[in-house]
Amino acid sequence: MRIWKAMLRQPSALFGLIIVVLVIVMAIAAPLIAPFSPDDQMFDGLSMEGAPLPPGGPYLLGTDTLGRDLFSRLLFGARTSLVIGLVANGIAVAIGLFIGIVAGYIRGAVGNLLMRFTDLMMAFPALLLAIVLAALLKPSLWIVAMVIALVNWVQVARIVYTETRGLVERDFIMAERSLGAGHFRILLVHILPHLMPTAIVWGTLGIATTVLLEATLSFLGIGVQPPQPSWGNIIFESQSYFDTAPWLVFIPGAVILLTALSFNLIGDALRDILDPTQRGRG
Amino acid sequence: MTFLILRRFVQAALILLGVAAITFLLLYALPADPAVLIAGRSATPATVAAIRHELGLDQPLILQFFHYVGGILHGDLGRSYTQKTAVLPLLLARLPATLVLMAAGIVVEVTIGITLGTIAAVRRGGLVDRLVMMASFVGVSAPQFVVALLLLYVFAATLGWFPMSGYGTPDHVVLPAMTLGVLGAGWYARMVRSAMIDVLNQDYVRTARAKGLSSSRIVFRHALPNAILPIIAMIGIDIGQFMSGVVVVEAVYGWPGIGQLAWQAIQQVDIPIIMGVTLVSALAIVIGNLLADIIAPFIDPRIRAQ
Amino acid sequence: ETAEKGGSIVVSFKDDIATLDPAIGYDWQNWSMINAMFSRLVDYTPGTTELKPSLAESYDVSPDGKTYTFKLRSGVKFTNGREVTAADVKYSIERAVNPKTQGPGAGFFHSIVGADAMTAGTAQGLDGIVAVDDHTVKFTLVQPDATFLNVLALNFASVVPKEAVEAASGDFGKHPIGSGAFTLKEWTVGQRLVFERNPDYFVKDRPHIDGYTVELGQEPLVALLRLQKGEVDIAGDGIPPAKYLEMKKSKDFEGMIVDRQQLETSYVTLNTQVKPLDNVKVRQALNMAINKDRIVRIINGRAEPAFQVLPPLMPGYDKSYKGYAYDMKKAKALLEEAGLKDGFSTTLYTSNTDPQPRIAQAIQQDLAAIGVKVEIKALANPNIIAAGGTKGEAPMVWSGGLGWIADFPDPSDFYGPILGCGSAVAGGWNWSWYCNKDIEPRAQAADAMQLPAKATERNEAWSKIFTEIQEKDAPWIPVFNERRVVAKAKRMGGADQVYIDPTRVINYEAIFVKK
Amino acid sequence: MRRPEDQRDRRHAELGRFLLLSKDRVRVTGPNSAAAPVLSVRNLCLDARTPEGRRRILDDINFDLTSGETLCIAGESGSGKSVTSLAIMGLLPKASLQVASGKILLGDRDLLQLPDRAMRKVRGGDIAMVFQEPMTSLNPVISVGAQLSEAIREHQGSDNATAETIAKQMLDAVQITDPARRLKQFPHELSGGMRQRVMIAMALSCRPKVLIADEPTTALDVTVQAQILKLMRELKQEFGASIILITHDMGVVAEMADRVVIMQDGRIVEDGSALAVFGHPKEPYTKQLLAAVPRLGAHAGTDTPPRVSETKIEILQRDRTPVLTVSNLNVTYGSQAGWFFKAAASAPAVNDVSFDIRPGQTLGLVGESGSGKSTTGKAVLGLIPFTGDVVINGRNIAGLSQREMQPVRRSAQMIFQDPYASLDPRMAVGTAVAEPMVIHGLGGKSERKDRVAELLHRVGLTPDAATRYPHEFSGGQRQRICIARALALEPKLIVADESVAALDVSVRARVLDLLLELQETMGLAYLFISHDMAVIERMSHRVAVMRHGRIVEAGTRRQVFEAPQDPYTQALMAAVPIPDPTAHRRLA
Ligand SMILES: Nc1ncnc2c1ncn2[C@@H]1O[C@H](COP(=O)(O)OP(=O)(O)OP(=O)(O)O)[C@@H](O)[C@H]1O
Ligand SMILES: Nc1ncnc2c1ncn2[C@@H]1O[C@H](COP(=O)(O)OP(=O)(O)OP(=O)(O)O)[C@@H](O)[C@H]1O
Ligand SMILES: [Mg+2]
Ligand SMILES: [Mg+2]
Repeated sequence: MRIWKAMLRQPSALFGLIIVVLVIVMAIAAPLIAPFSPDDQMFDGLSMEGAPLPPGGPYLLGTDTLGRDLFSRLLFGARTSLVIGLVANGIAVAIGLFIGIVAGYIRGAVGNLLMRFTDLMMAFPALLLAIVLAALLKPSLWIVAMVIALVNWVQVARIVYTETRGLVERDFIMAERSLGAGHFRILLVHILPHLMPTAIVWGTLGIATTVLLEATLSFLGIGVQPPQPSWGNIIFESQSYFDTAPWLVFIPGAVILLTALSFNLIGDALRDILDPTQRGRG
Repeated sequence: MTFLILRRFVQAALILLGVAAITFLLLYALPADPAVLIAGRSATPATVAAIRHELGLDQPLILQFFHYVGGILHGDLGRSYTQKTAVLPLLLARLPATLVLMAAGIVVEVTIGITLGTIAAVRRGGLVDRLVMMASFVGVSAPQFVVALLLLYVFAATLGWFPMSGYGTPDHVVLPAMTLGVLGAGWYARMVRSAMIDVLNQDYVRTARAKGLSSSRIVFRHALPNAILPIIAMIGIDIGQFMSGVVVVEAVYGWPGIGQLAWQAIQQVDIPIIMGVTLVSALAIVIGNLLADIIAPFIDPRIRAQ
Repeated sequence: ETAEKGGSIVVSFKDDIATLDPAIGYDWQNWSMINAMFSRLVDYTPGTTELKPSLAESYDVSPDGKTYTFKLRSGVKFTNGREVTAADVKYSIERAVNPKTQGPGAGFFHSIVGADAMTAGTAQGLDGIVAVDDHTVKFTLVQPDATFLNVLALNFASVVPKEAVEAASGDFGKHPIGSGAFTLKEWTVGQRLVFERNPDYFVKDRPHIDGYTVELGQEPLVALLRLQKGEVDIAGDGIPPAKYLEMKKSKDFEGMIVDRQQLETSYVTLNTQVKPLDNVKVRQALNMAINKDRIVRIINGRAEPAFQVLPPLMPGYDKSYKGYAYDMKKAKALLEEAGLKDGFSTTLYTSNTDPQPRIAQAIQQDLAAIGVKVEIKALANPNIIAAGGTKGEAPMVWSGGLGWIADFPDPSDFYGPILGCGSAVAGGWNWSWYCNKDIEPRAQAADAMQLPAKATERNEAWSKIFTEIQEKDAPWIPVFNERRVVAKAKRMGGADQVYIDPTRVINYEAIFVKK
Repeated sequence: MRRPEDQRDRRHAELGRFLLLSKDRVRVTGPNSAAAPVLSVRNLCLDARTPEGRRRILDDINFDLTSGETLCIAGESGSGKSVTSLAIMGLLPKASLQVASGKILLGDRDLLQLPDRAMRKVRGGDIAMVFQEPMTSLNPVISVGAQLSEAIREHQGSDNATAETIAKQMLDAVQITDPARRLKQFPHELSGGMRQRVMIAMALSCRPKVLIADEPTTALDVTVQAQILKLMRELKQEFGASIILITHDMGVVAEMADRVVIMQDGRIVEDGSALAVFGHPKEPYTKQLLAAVPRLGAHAGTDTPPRVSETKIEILQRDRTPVLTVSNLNVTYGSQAGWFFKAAASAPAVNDVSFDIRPGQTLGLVGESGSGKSTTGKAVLGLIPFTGDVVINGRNIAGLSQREMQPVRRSAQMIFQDPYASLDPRMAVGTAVAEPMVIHGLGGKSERKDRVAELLHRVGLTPDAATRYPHEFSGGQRQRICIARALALEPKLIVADESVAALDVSVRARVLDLLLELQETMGLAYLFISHDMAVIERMSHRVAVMRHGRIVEAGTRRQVFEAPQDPYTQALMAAVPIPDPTAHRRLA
């Protein structure tokens, strides 16, 4: 409740909140809002020579190179991209947090092993992993989300590890130990909250990159498979049209940017609100 | 210190071996038979079998892996399936270009990132801060291919300030490095900003102000070196991220680096080249991290003491 | 327009040149470069499909069609200075067949006596090739082969000097030496190749240009920009769909676009061994469900809709054959007859480079209209080749991006490797897994018909074979015959067909620079 | 500690050279009240901007500083001492603090009106400042020499070589050995005392007219404090600067001050000469302040601390078994095993220490900074790896796992040296105090709430403190929060590490009384670590003196304080400042 109130007080957070809610509502209500079916390659959706149509007319935001309505595709694409952006990125941050915390807290052989594994994953070209998984697994939305999570947790783990190491050295952790607090209590009640800013930053900042990574994977054949739209693959499918049909690149680009920005604004606000040490400071 | 470095080297070697093993296993798990690809469509099954034998693909996987690792120890990374030539010279011929590009990209990324991040931190909460953070956001969210082409259209094709493609002169580096750097700059700007805000609140910055130093000196001499420490570790981590960006940028700007080689090899399942590129990039990442570890003590004497 | 001499040009490509070894190179970039660096016994007149003696002065074919005797031109030299002899011819073809070379062309020479033994590793040479003397070489075939001269005109039959191959110790592809129109002067890996005219080339007045530089790693969109600025003379990768219309309409590009038919058909393979595609009614229904006009529009009209296996330029193409017209009602009726009133689900594999996934989506939509739910798998080419060549794996494969461009202008090239029983094996390229025991002997008979005497008869035979396959069994959905598009600078001279040569993509020997 | 006379002379000679180098001669004068003030603060009012609106922090502050004078500002924690000095320096955090009205005159210039550029010249040039925390006030990545010469170059326009020479002379002037080497060292390589001297050297290097020192010795132990104070006195003579010294240690005030300003709640309550204020305090607050000052020797002649409550349980007679027995304790830092190679072991921080504490008793542990006091305390509670035996309540904790330690922890608690660092900054104070009870499963939710309120009350905090966060408290309040937390489990033994160091005298007296009362009513045993001899004297039954990781002297309070045997103990005693301005005159 306090969080909501605090959030609503900040104009930028409010703006972010409105956009995010709007996007989510539009994604859920896509079938009701969309003027056309997102997969319908309409006969009059292309010019006689086969060029996509610019925004205006019956197609609000124009059509793509197959004559599909861009607006409808963006609406349905929001479903895919939100799942990717939130779930995949969320899982990545969660894995990173888990491994980073455990490795940073435990030390010793287990911690070392975990960190060496992280190093190994970091040295491993992520794209290659994705491609191989692409060929081995049957691409679907959830597989894609999993692949992204598997590829993206590494940096989070690394940073969380460093931070945890620093936190463990701090006096209040020793104070907790002197009170008799168990490992779980220390990890959950005292270390985790301190990692929230990092988690929030990576969680929100990562949304845009994750959405684009999904597009790259689509391009490699592991993304969500056509014709299912996602914001990323809408851009990727048409990226070479960026000067002949700029709306195909820049409109979805702007949508990704705006959404990611909104999440970020919320994240920034949340970080401040959740941080009691900022209370009463300038 | 020597101990530490020695230990890092052993670790690095183990990591490389691990990367090699995983890549090897993954690649051979792929449902694509190199022999079929090589033999071409006019081939009979007998030809395919003969080629498979020539490549040693009929041996058990573990044996193939030992052969491969044995080869590496002798500086032999195998022969490309499609180019029918040794992989190592291919990599070596292209490596300098990629290194130049990555170095330039990192310089751009770090310079822009640090500059913007510092400005934003100093002007925290103000209009400039907001603008910089917005810009960093655009950088983070922009698809690289589009950025590359945009820069190319504007600065090379239209304005003619830079050559459109190629490699060799400093002029050639500018646009690719910018493309590569713009994206990362957004990340760095954010990180530098928060690190900088943190540092500017430190007691020693207050001390510096009490000495009557100019604000530029306070920011650059006193605050920046402290804020930059976490950034250096980040650069080490970042090299891995860079590798995938390199593929796109090299493709657009006709940059003769290993990114293009990797891309083509992946398209053709040229396993020896993929292995080679993987190892080289893993090596780059490991060295990057090692460098970050080595540079850090030069900036922070406290680390030096340990 | 008469050819002028002199001038150097710049050609751009995106992908690296893998090799210049004629026994190995088999992609459409190095194909024309290798062709222009080496010479063969016979060759095509530039821009046409007419064969003529080249390194050979003349040749004889025995009446049973099993023995070919070639007389070599004398005084032809490799660029290392040594004269080309009959032994070099024997060596070169043996090298192409030898599994140790790992070349993709070995299969073409299967009709030469001893080829099978060499493939199997039981023989080190080809008994069927004999160097009678320095300037005479004799080929003996297992059976008559109408396409044999075409095979000898392939790059794989190029003559190479043994000593240079051995000196390069496995790297001949990077240090090639031939006796063709050009020599390789410089190769900077990943950046450029510089070719220079061969002053001793045995064909008079060829080549026209002094040399050409191949610049690599050029993104096609960028290559076009550079072409516009005069930095590039030929954009080798053609015009990406995104730019095609714009350039076609723009005055600036007048005379810079070469747009021609090639020996190509793009199609969907229907796996005859996978349910329910094993039912011919279903395959016919699918054939009728595709709106090819619309698909052609999606690629901006750069193709003609196709209804049969052979492309129009190919001998044996049946002008009168109409194939399966677009007719959804009939398609639905056929499905109902096959007991699939409610349609079915299946998978379509496609290459993952633009515009292939888009075309696959268009096909997907057309099939959805008759109740067939198609899942698309967009993968890298090797994965598709692997899936297509695995029994029972890929129900449908869209050939775009891996399409069948004929190696030589003979209809048999469209049968054996992609529709014949011999290629319906694991790792083969017959992804329809089509094998018709009735057609097989007829195809063999047609192949054995000797050229040029029985040319018309042979073409008719092939024509019947292909239309029958399509009419009765419909293992493919032919979708369109794509035209090739190349962008060249205004100063480039030469007829369109030397830029899109039916057998060698760009004919570097024949192009020239206008003064 | 004292340097041989000839070295002293050489130092003076060098100083003389340095003074010759300077542009204008220094006037060596004593306090001169007749002269015009160097610095005057006139009607200074200051507001803090808070979400709830403006809050007055400083209310009508007026004082003058005359040339060559030492003005001490004393007062309770949070009374506005630091803020005043920051206002003079123009270093107020603009976002949260704002001058509402008033003037700060340096000569005839109003510092509050000066443009930024001119103000920069004043900072460091005319007025220099030494901050409270020597540990964090130097830039960790810049060498000492660079930090010193930077200010010199900035204000005197000297070239690099000259600046370095001056820097070296300044280090010498503040009695740092081997200045040439020190210049190249980094702050972390120096001890706290040395860092504070570097800070002073830095402040004096441009010969400011005014030197502001905000609690320059609070973080240092007594022997070092004595040296620093002496140094400041000497330097004032040599450089002729006026000094504003902020401190809450009345002993320091008495030793240093020419004039004293007492602050309370953002107001000046008393202002007068040191002799007058100490001798005849006018205000009740001042009187209270002075009364609360512990004096060394005040409890001479008794064996036990003075009683503060009526209800004393006679544990001493009933139960003689010690709550804590430590034998042959050794702690070595940095001996963690590496992954491939064993890291080299360093010298032990605690070396063969043995002692015991009985119920209801206090063992006072004193010693210089870094002597291993805190380390001993932590090891005793099993918080860091150690060798030897530690028996708490009859149970040997050597080698126990965290889980096995759990029941032991109920009976032994620690109050850490740095109260701010030992509180989770993201946990509300009420939750933090209740935490030990949650961990040990004591009481229900409402019971715990009541208990928290009670504990907070006992340590003198208002109930609303429970919902606030650590950063919203002053240092002294945080210390009390830690004490409340340690008491929550009603332990038998408390390790109190410098638990009153951050408290101003009046609060300190209250807290000490609280601790004593708890001891008397609950039979608590304390391991009481402090560097303040007066506090140790007041609290302890027995005293142990540590140096370099070893206990050099131990015995009853009387033995140690009245007849110290070890020379180091004697030095400690001598260094304690005496809160009586008449006393220090003899030193000068
Ligand atoms: N940045 C700030 N924002 C708001 N209030 C502040 C700020 N800094 C200090 N204060 C308030 O100003 C008052 C005076 O603080 P100041 O630091 O001057 O105390 P002090 O006398 O130096 O105490 P101590 O002896 O504990 O150092 C306190 O009530 C404090 O809460
Ligand atoms: N975590 C640590 N790692 C390594 N060395 C340490 C650590 N903590 C303390 N030391 C070293 O151990 C020695 C004893 O330190 P300790 O903190 O016990 O001193 P102390 O007597 O409490 O001093 P102070 O009065 O300054 O608090 C010092 O030399 C210190 O440098
Ligand atoms: Mg203060
Ligand atoms: Mg201590």
